[in-house]
Order: sequence, then structure tokens, then C-alpha cells
Amino acid sequence: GGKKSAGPLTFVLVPKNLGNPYFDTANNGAQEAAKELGVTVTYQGPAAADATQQIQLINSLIAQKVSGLAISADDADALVPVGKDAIKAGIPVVSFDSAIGKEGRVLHINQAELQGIGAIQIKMALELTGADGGKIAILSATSTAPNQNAWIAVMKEELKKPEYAKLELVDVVYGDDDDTKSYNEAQALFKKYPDLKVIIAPTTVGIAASARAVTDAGLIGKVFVTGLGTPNQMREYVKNGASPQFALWNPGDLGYLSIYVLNALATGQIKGVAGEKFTAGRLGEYTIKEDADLGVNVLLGEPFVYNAANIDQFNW
Amino acid sequence: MSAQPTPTSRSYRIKAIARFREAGISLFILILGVLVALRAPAFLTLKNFEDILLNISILSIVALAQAMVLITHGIDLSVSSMIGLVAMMVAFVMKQAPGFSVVAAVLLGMALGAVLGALNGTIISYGKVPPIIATLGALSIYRGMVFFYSGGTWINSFELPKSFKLLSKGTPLGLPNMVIIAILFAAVVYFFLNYTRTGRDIYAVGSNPEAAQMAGIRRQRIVFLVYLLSGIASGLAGVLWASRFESAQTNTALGFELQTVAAAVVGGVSTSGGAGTVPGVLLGALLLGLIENALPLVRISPFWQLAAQGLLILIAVVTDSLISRSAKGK
Amino acid sequence: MSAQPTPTSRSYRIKAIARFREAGISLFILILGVLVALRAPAFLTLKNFEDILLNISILSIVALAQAMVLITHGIDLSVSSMIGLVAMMVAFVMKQAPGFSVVAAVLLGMALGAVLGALNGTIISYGKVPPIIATLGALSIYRGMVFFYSGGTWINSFELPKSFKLLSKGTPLGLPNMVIIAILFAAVVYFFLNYTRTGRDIYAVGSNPEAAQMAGIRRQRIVFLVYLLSGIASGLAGVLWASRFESAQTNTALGFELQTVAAAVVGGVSTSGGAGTVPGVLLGALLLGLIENALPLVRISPFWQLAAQGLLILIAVVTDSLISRSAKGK
Amino acid sequence: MSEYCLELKNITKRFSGVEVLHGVSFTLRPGEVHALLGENGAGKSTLVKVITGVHQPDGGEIYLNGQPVRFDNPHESRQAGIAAIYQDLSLFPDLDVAENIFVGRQPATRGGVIQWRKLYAEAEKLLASLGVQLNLKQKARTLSIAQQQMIEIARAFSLHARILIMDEPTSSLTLNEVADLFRLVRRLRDEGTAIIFISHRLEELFEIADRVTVLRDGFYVDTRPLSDVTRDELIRLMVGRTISNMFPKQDVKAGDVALKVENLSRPGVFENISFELRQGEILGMAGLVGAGRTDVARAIFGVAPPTSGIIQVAGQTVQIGSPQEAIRLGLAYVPEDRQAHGLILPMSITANISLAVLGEYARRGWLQDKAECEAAFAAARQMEVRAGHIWQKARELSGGNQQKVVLAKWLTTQPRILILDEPTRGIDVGTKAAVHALMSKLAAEGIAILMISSELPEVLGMSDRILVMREGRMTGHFTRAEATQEKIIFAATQSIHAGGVQ
Ligand SMILES: Nc1ncnc2c1ncn2[C@@H]1O[C@H](COP(=O)(O)OP(=O)(O)OP(=O)(O)O)[C@@H](O)[C@H]1O
Ligand SMILES: Nc1ncnc2c1ncn2[C@@H]1O[C@H](COP(=O)(O)OP(=O)(O)OP(=O)(O)O)[C@@H](O)[C@H]1O
Ligand SMILES: [Mg+2]
Ligand SMILES: [Mg+2]
Repeated sequence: GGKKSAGPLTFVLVPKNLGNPYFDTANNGAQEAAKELGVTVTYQGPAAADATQQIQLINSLIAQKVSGLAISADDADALVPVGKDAIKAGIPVVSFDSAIGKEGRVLHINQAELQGIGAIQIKMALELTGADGGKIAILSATSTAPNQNAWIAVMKEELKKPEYAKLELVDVVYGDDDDTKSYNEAQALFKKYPDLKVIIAPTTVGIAASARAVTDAGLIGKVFVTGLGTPNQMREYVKNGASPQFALWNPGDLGYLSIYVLNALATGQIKGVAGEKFTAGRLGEYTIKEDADLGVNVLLGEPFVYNAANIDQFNW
Repeated sequence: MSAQPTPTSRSYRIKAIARFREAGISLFILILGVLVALRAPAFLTLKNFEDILLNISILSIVALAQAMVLITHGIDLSVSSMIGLVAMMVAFVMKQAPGFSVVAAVLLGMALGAVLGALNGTIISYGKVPPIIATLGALSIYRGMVFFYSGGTWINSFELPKSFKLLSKGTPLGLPNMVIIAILFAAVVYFFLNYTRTGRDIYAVGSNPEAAQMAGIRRQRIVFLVYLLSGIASGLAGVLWASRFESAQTNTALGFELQTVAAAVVGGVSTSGGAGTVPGVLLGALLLGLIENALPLVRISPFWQLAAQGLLILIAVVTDSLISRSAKGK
Repeated sequence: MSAQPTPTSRSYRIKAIARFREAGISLFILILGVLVALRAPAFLTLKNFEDILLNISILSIVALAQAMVLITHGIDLSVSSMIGLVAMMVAFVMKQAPGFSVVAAVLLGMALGAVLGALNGTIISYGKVPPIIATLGALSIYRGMVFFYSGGTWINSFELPKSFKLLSKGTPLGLPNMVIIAILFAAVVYFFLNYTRTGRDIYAVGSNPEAAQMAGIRRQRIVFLVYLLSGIASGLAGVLWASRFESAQTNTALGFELQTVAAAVVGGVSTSGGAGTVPGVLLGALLLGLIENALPLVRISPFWQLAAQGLLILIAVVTDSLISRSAKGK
Repeated sequence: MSEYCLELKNITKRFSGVEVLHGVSFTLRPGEVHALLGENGAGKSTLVKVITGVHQPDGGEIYLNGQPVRFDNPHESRQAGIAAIYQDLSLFPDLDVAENIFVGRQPATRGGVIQWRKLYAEAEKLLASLGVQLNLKQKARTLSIAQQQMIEIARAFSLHARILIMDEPTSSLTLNEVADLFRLVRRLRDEGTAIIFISHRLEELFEIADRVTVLRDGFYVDTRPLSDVTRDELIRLMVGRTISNMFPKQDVKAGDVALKVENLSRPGVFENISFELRQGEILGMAGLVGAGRTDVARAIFGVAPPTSGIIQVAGQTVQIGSPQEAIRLGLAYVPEDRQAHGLILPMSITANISLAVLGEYARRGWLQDKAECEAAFAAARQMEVRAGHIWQKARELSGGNQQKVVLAKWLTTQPRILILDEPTRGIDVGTKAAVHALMSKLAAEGIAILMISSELPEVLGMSDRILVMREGRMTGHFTRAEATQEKIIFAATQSIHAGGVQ
């Protein structure tokens, strides 16, 4: 961070790609924060989730000398060099949702801990199968997505715990975050495992596709879908019983927090080192931590479980 | 050699040849089917066949339109964006006016597609822009319009009326509506290409544009027409897509354009124009659908799936070309 | 008999024509540049021009190879996967053996590319498989191999030796190495196409394969050759890509194939074979790079960006065709 | 209402600035056959294309039955009752023979449904009336140039036009087909159809035409009734000089055997072809359309190798699997179809001429423009190619000049064995004499020449020996001395009278 010319601060929220409701919601939160802080926040990103395009965009933002960047990285490492450039140019850079490599940003705003996310999905699965458990399968995004693989690893650890002894993980398949492929993979799962009880899809595309597949195949009540999804996508399936419950943090809060952090950095309230404390409007006080894999980061909080009882309170 | 064949022997020959032209790929489909069935019994269930048909219905419709474009020595890479845009617009309408009749929705979708296709057709046939670049431009323009129109937001299942979802999935006639629509569409295209002058003109223009002009065929009109038809087919596909996937997203059908080209070419349509048959294209679509359906069933490493897909397509085409060459005796 | 000018006056005429063929697009690039500069001063900075050159270096290299394929009336859709695969493999080597010389890395990359290209070439020229489907298959096969080879993991900035990163970005000669490599590559292709027999044969095979064959040109070899070259160029591009983005991922260069085709065709290469020039292709690449660079600078709604991109390309091609037609006087 | 059904007044036409028709006038009466005559590049085909609306005139008027007209495309002229056979054939390679005849106007029900059975029946009738035997289901792609020409003719006749234009329809036909064609032409003429007929075979004009209009370098020269012009007068009108000897064949005593062919066969196409060709010899090959001569040539040159048989070059038995091997052995083949097999149309005259020998103009791999250019220039001049400049695209050349470029290309390879398939197809009398002179000069230099020609006078006039083929078999072999038109025709057709078709 450092010296800033007078005049209103302009921060830019850079999503992985445009037209993704998840990030659009984050942007809503960011704009809310902008109003409270009296700064301007613009929302610019690549049309497709592609590191190359994102790098070009950020290059031009640096050229425009904006006052701060909150980025959801299309690729952790490809963005490191450009991140460095920005910081060199005196522009504070934070990453949210999907981290930039440590050297490429001041700190990362972490939506939730791997542990928490992995654990809650297994917990939901058991609630769905009932005490006597049964076969479960995981439908992931791409076989290479690091966050997905990390979560899957945690889930497998969780399953070793005695309370989950009755859950049998029979398969892990990949829908590549493509609606059609996810749908086909889900269909194949029913056919391969006639007595499958639960599909866990830790991806917003996969969970919706799976829920739809269950509905189309008339397996509601036999196969349940859970995982990570967004309320609007899942509303239908929560109500028709294909996916009684799923989890996610609130992306709006994530965008909200990101802007507060940027502001704190840009105005010099914080340097972005472990131990510093700051308050983020309605979300209250936060403490910057540092750990091995994420480096310097701020943790948003616990994931939130959506179900028929509460889903209608959300519209994003 | 020069002896004039009698009409009977001729019609016989036609059948023989026709059977031949699709022999290779049919054979391959059969073999593949057997292998998969051995590996994954679930493959042979009736449910699964229905799934396959459902999965290839949309592909077949668009691949047939794509084939007509290819026959004129053109290509339409914008189909995927047209599908995306129409899906989004129609879904919006259904969201705003859930009472809107489903038939009307289909017609609306085809009308929208017609407009988009007409734009392509105009630029290509009258603006003299190479098809590949014109439709590549349209690919991003129409996709961009999806973003703009939707403001980036999606339309989700709960926002769509049940009647609209049943448009593709309902089975009042035993088979899912979508499959029936695809079959009807194929029948129409078959008749159009083989029993109308305009249909034959499409082959003529693709086979020798100058000659077509000299023979008094209105070349530009024909070229315009195939892109128009491609737009209409994509419009229809867009509506079905939204109904089947119960949602319209900004990335709906992204990348689908290459699949349609693949289906057509695997089905024996020549990219240098003049040649291609409806049964061939349908077989091509079936092959692709089969592969897509089979790979998740037979458990192979997800890392291999993509490669396997490409490999199978290649093997199919090679066997096909080998067989048809051996058939030609050379 | 009518006048026949002396051979010497030839060179003049050729240039006149050549200058002419790129007039339209050059003009458009100029206008676009001015408009952008007026709207966004940041555009005119030297840093920005360097960025543009950096961004189009890789595109130019592959687009030139793509152009040679198109000139033979073929197409290579597998370039993006070849880039991805080579990038991954070379990056792996650099990770394992950081001491490995950078020059050796480049050669290794080109060698790997050559193997992949040779496979395409064999299937197409000797297996008689339509290029579009052969390379479409290769597109997924090679991409699949990336997954398989990398086991899904990818290679990160910190795992790559500094020397390797500097391969693209270092500026010992003022300009970034990558830009210089691209310029050299373009020069080689230019001389190859215009001043060697093989180069001339590529055009001949593209515009009339049968006549070319009867004139003693080894048609199959030529076809094989262009895909081989396309592989080599993609290999080179893969190494540069890994060096520039300091990483190799499973989705490296995904979708890049259509960009290379676009650059070539915008640059006046005919997809029906026989026509295309090096300067044209470079201008085509420049135009695409310019658009990509300019759009974020001039603040238009992000939702419009994609559409604008397509629209600009279309306008460019239309102006071009209009100008060249009015030039032909008819 | 004028006596003319078609009248052109002072038509001028420019191509990229170069004027190729300078105020040409032309009249056509109903029920007459009006011949157009002129050297290669004189403007005949251009005039035809102006009439049919393929090109629009830059000056002058066109009157149809006294009414001024302007055709923006061939469609309009066809509507107005004008049908044309263009010189550069325009078939649809992917469509079959029958459909090629009826493209764009397939017989259909009132509902617009095509009646295929009717289409094939009519096609069969038409071809029969033209005396052509063809498989209606064969794709046009596989037809010989002459067969394509027959289809074009069938197509034109099937249009029942009031004005029928034929641009060199006979250029690769043999006596029989020409006879059949003329019978039909006379019938149409008697029914009142007006016919424009273009040919470089003067004897044909005298046989069929009532009047002839001569063009020279795009200028109108004169119009005469054929009843009161002599052959020499016509030649003087078109060339501006007289031609003493059409067939300047000098006697060369044959040297060693250069090419020996034994029992060459490709079942269904040709069988048991055997002959010897000596240095300095010109061996003529005669036969009807589809006799298989071209296939034999293509087989020898390695384009479509034979399934059995022996080929010996200079005493050595060789396997020729591809044209480049043939070229390496000193063979050259001038194909009958210049546009499909002879030329790279979008390339310049220079590039086309040097295509087969490009290697020779390369120094350490780099092409030397100057060397290439001068060689091409010389070759083009020797062949009297008429063009604005030698970098003009082959596509823009007149038919005959394209043919000359193909000849020039193969002569620059300096072959030891030269195979000519319809070498003077579409070449005007003046140049034809020059080409013949060149042939016998080459022979005198010891080059062995195999000449396939459908023009009997040419075969008789230039050959030392003559082979006759019929339906893929050799059916005659004559020395220059014993050969007569009658003997050759008999050998080429006898079995058909004998009813011996397998
Ligand atoms: N498209 C074109 N562009 C430029 N010049 C052309 C074009 N078409 C014809 N020409 C020129 O017009 C002149 C007349 O050509 P045309 O084909 O009418 O001659 P022709 O009398 O038919 O000769 P031939 O007897 O060889 O057929 C030639 O010099 C030719 O080069
Ligand atoms: N380029 C070609 N490709 C395929 N088949 C051909 C080709 N040329 C000729 N043929 C076939 O060979 C058969 C004999 O025709 P060919 O031309 O060899 O006889 P020809 O004696 O040369 O008669 P023509 O005067 O027609 O050339 C034709 O029926 C045709 O089907
Ligand atoms: Mg002519
Ligand atoms: Mg012949």
C-alpha cells in the first residue's frame, strides 16, 4: 500500500468471469460497501474465465492507475507477475474467492476454511442418508481444480471418522463445470449405482445439474443431492425434495469485506500483516492471520446451510 | 462399361451405394455399442437409450442445419451463440409471462433465430465476407448480446413454468416430445434436400458456384437461405435447450458449434461443399451422443475421457474412409 | 501480337498488388488506433505498445502456420492443444532440470510439436481424413494428454527457473525476446512461401490439387508438411507461452485455435485455399491484438466488450472487402 | 419488328481497364446458324458472355427482337429464351449425369416435388438422341472432357431456347459425335431456332453455318455468307495472312525405341494395350469419345497406374507410380482438360509455365525470379500466347491461350517422350499450324511424341503411325502411307455396327 493522490478512491472488483451470478452477488456487496465508505467500485472482468484475458485486463487497469484491486484469480500463478507489477505501481491488490499466489497480492480474503467446507458437506450427506448411511458419490468440477481437490481430500479424511462409518464413497466423477457433462455424469451415476443415496457436488454448476438429473429421472426421495450451490439455482430442487439442503458462504459478504479491506489498505489503516485488526462495517471486527498454504489472509466466516425453511429469505 | 443400365438396375445401384456411404460409420457404431454393453450392462437399459436419444435430439437438429451450410461450402460457427441468445430471450419471456403458450414460445424462438440467421446470411451472401470469419464474429457478437440482454444474471428452474419444461421432457406420445420434434425436423430436411429444387440448388451451388450462376440459379439467395435456416434451427434448439436444462445461462451451449460441425463431417458431409446426406448426419450425431453417454458408464480415468472421445471420433472416420475406399475398389 | 512488357517491370507490379491487398485492413487499424488514443491516452504509452507486441507475438507465430495450412485448403484446429501439451511438457522438464539450457528447451518444444504435427499430417495426407475432423479429434486427444501427462497438477511460477521466464520477457536487444523471435519467424515464413519451390507448391496444391499433382508436385508430402510446420510453430508457441505466463496449466491456450484462424482470415487468407500473404496475416494478428488491448482501456460496459470485439472484426473485414472490390473496379 | 432476333451494336467491353471488344456489331436471324470466327483472344467468348449477361457491356446496345435489352445475369437471358454452352465447361462434379442436365429446372409436380423417375427418363431420351452412351448415375466428376461436353450440349438442347449459343462445342468431339450434333442443330435451325456457333475447325463451319462473322483482336472485321467465301479467304480475314501448310510434317527416320507398352490393362477401362514409340516418331491415337485413350495416357504417366502390363522407357522396364516419377523418366503429358488438370487458374502465366520445372530456377534453394521469368517469357512467346503481360492470371486468358500456356509449360520440361492429349484443342488455325510445325521440329530433334487427337485431319496429317482404340481396346494400327479417314473410322466404330458390345 502507500501514497495516494487526493480525490475519491476507485477500487476495481475483478471476477473470474462476467455473467456469473456468484460474482454478480459479490459485486452487490461490494457496491454496498462502496456507498458506506464513499468510494467508487467498478466491476470489470474477462468475458470467459481465462487467465490470459484477466492478465490483459489488469495490465490496463494498472495503466489507468486505479486505487486498488480485488481479484478472484482465474489462475493462482499466472497472475503473480501482474500482481507484483500492480503492487510495485503502488496499487494494493487483494484476492478473494480464489487466491493469487502469495507474492502476487497483499492478502487473500478467504470465504471459508477448507476444513469447514469439507466437513459440512459430509455432515449434510449423513443427515440425508439417515443414521444407517449408504452409498454416496462426489460430482466435482474439473479434475484439476485445486479448491475442489482440496475439499475432496478433506471429505475423504472426514469419512474416516467413526460417526461417518456408514457412508460409503463409491465414486468421484467430474462434470468440468459444464452443465451438460455434469448432467450426463449424474445420469451415469444412477445407472452405475442403483442403490446410490447421495450425490455431493461441491460446485454450483454440478449441484444444479445433478438435482435436475435426479428430478428428470424421477428419483426424488431415492437419491439426494447436496453440496455447494446458490439459492436461486437450487430453490426449485430444495422445494421438490431433490436437494433438501446445501451449503455456501454468502458471496455478497465476500465482496463487501473485500472492499473494506482494500479501503483499509489504500488509506493506510493496515499494512496487511498478520495480527492487524480492523472492522468491516456490518460484519464487525476481523483479524488478519497468516498460515502456510494461504499466506496472509482474512477469513470471512462459517459456511451457511440453506434449506426449505430459510431459502426464501435469499434472492441471488 | 458404357452399356446403359436399366432403371431397375440403376435404382438397385443407388441403394447399394447409399447403403455403402453410411456403412462404415454404422458398423463402427454397432461395434462400439457392443463393447460398451459388455463393459457396462446399464448401457443396454431402455432408459439409457431414451437418454441417448434425448441427448442427441438438439445436436441432430443443429447438425442438420450445419450440414446444409457446409454443403454450400460455407460454415456457421455462430450456432452456439444463437442457441444461447434465443434460450435466454425465450426463457425471459416465459419468466415474465408464465401463461405464454408453449407453442408460441417455440415459434418465437424460431423467429428470433431467423432474424439472427438472416443477419449472418446478409453479411455473407451480399457483404461477400468469408463465412468462417463472418460467423466467428457473430459468435462473439451474439454471445455478447446474451451478456448484455441478461445483464449477466441467469434464469433458474424455479422461474420457469412447468408446461415449458415439459415441452422437451413430456412423453404424451411415448417418446419425449423433443425426440419427436427432432425426428420430424429430420424428415422435413430430408424431403427438402432431395425433393425440392431449392434443396437441389443447395448442392449445385456448393458443387460449382459459377456453374450454378450460369445455370440461372440465384446463388446469393441460396447462400442467404442456408444461414437463415441455420438460424431458425438454432432458434428451435435454443428453446428446447432452455426447456431441457430448465435454465438459461450466459454460457448456454458454449462451444457447441464445433460439435455440430463434427457430427456433420463424421456423417460424411464434405467441408468443401456439394456432398452430404441426412441419414449420414443423423448417424454422425448418434455416434457423438453414444460416445458422450458411454464414457461415464465405462469407468475410465477422467484424465483419459477427453482423449478417448477424440480418439473414438478419429477411429470412426478412418474406418469409414477405409471402408468406402475399399468399396470404391481403390 | 499484343504488347508484352519486359521481365524487369515485374517486381514493380507485384509490389503494387501486394501493397494494395492489405490496404483495407491497414487503414482500419489506423482509424481504430486513433479513435482509441483519443478516448484513452494510456493507449499511446510505449509500455502499452510493448504490451500489444508481446500479446500478439505468439498469435502471429501460430497464425502464420495456420495460414499455410489454410492455403492448402486445410485447417488445423489442434494448435491450441499442441501448445498446451508442449507448454506442459517443457515446463515439466524445466522444473525437473532447472539447469536445462533455455535454447535446448525451445528446440525440445519444437521437436515435440513436430511429432504431434506429424501425426496430424499422416492421418490427413495419407489417411485421407478431412482436416477439420482429424484436427478436431486431435484437439481433444492432445488436450486429454495434457490432463493425463500432468495428472491434473500444474506447474507454477516458483517452480520455473528465472532464465526460462526471461526467454520471453528478457530485453537484451531492446525489444522483448519473444517479439524478436516472432519477427524472425515471420521473416523465415515469408521467404519460404515466396522464394522456395516448396513454398510455391503449397499455393499450387491449395488452388488445384489435381493439376499440381500432374505437374509433378508431391501433393501428399506438401499436405503432410504444412501440418508438420503447424506442429513445430505450435511447439515454439507452447514454450513461449509457458515462459510468458510463468506456468503451465491443463487449460493453457484453450480456445486459441479459433483466434489463429480468425487472424489468418482477417488477414486475407482464403479458407478455400490458394491465397494468403505473410504481411496480411501479421496485420490480422495485429488487429485482433489491438482490439483485445483497446477494449479494456476505453471504458465500455464489460457486457458489451465481447460483442464489440466481434463487431470490430466484422467491420474490419467488410471494409476490407469493400475497398478491395472498389479497387478491382468491379 | 426487325428481321433480326438478336442485334448487337458497337459493343465494347473492358477488363480492368484493358478494352477487349472494340465496338463489335453482330446480327442474328431466326433459323440461321451464324458462325463466330477469330484467333484465340479475338473476343468470341467475351462477346458470348456479354450476350448472355455473364458480363455487362461497357458500351453499345443489345436488341432482342428489336427491343433494347440489358441482362444483369445469365438467369435473365435464359428467361428471355437464350441458352448457351460456354467454352469453359460448367458442370457440377458432385451431381450425377442426369441431374447435371436439368439443374435448376428439375421436372416437378405442381406442388414442387421433384419427379426423379421422369427426370431420368428424359435424360436418357436426350442423350440417346445425341448418340451418347453414359451411366446416368455417374457423378460428373469422373467424366472425360468430351463426355462433359456432350452433357453441356444435352443441357443446352433441353432448354428449347429460341437462341442457342455454342462456344466450341466440338473442340474434343470426334466425327461421329459431331455428325450427331449437326443433325440436331439442323433440325433446330429448321424449326426456327437461331444458333451462334463457334469453332476453330473451319471445315465444320462450311458444313453447318449459313453466315460467318470474323473478329480480330476485338475488332469487328466482316460478316459473309459461307456460300461465297473460301477457306483461305476466311483465314486471311481472321489472321491477316494465308497459311500455306496446316500440317508441316517433315520425314524423320525413327531412332531407338523410347517407350514400349505391353498388354497394359485396367479392367473396365482399357485392356491389352501394346505399342512401341521410337525417337523422332509421332504416333497418333484415334478413337471415339470414351474410347479410353486418355486413360491409357493417364496410366502411362502414373496418374492412374494400370493394374497389369509392362512399361519400358528407353529399354528399361519401369514402374511409374506417380507423375513426378514419370517426369523424372523424361516424360511429359499435356492433359486434355486444361482447366482441371493443366493449369493453376489463379496463378500467373509465368508461375504456370515454370510449375513443373521450378527446381531449375532455384539457386541454393532460393528461386531466381529473373531466370524463371525469362524462361517463361520465351516459352510464352514461342507458343504465341496472347495476354496483357506474362503475370496475367491464367484464369483471365482466352480458352485457346490457356491451352497454349499448358503446351508451353510442358515443352519447358524438355522431355524425351511427349504425350499430347488433344494438343490443339481450341487453338486457332494460325497457331495450330505453328504448333504442328513445332511438333515435327521436336520430332526431328529425336523426341518421341504420342499424340491423342479427336481431329482426324490432324491425326492423318501429323502421324508417322496411327493407333485406333475402341472401348478400351486397340482395334487398328496403320502406317502414315496406308492410313485413310475411312479405315480409321471403321476401326474406331466397326463393332458397334457388328453389334459386338460386351
Ligand atoms: N476475366 C478476364 N479478365 C481479363 N481479361 C480477360 C478476361 N476474360 C477474357 N479476357 C481477355 O479478353 C480477350 C478475349 O478473350 P476471349 O475469351 O473472348 O477470346 P476468344 O475469342 O474466346 O479466344 P479463344 O478462341 O481462345 O476462346 C483475351 O485477350 C483475354 O485475355
Ligand atoms: N479425369 C478423369 N477422371 C476419372 N475418369 C476419367 C477421367 N477422364 C476420363 N475418365 C474415364 O475414362 C473413360 C474413357 O474416357 P477417356 O477420356 O479416357 O477416353 P478418350 O478416348 O480420351 O475419349 P475422350 O475423347 O473423351 O477423351 C470415360 O468414360 C471416363 O469415365
Ligand atoms: Mg473462347
Ligand atoms: Mg481423351
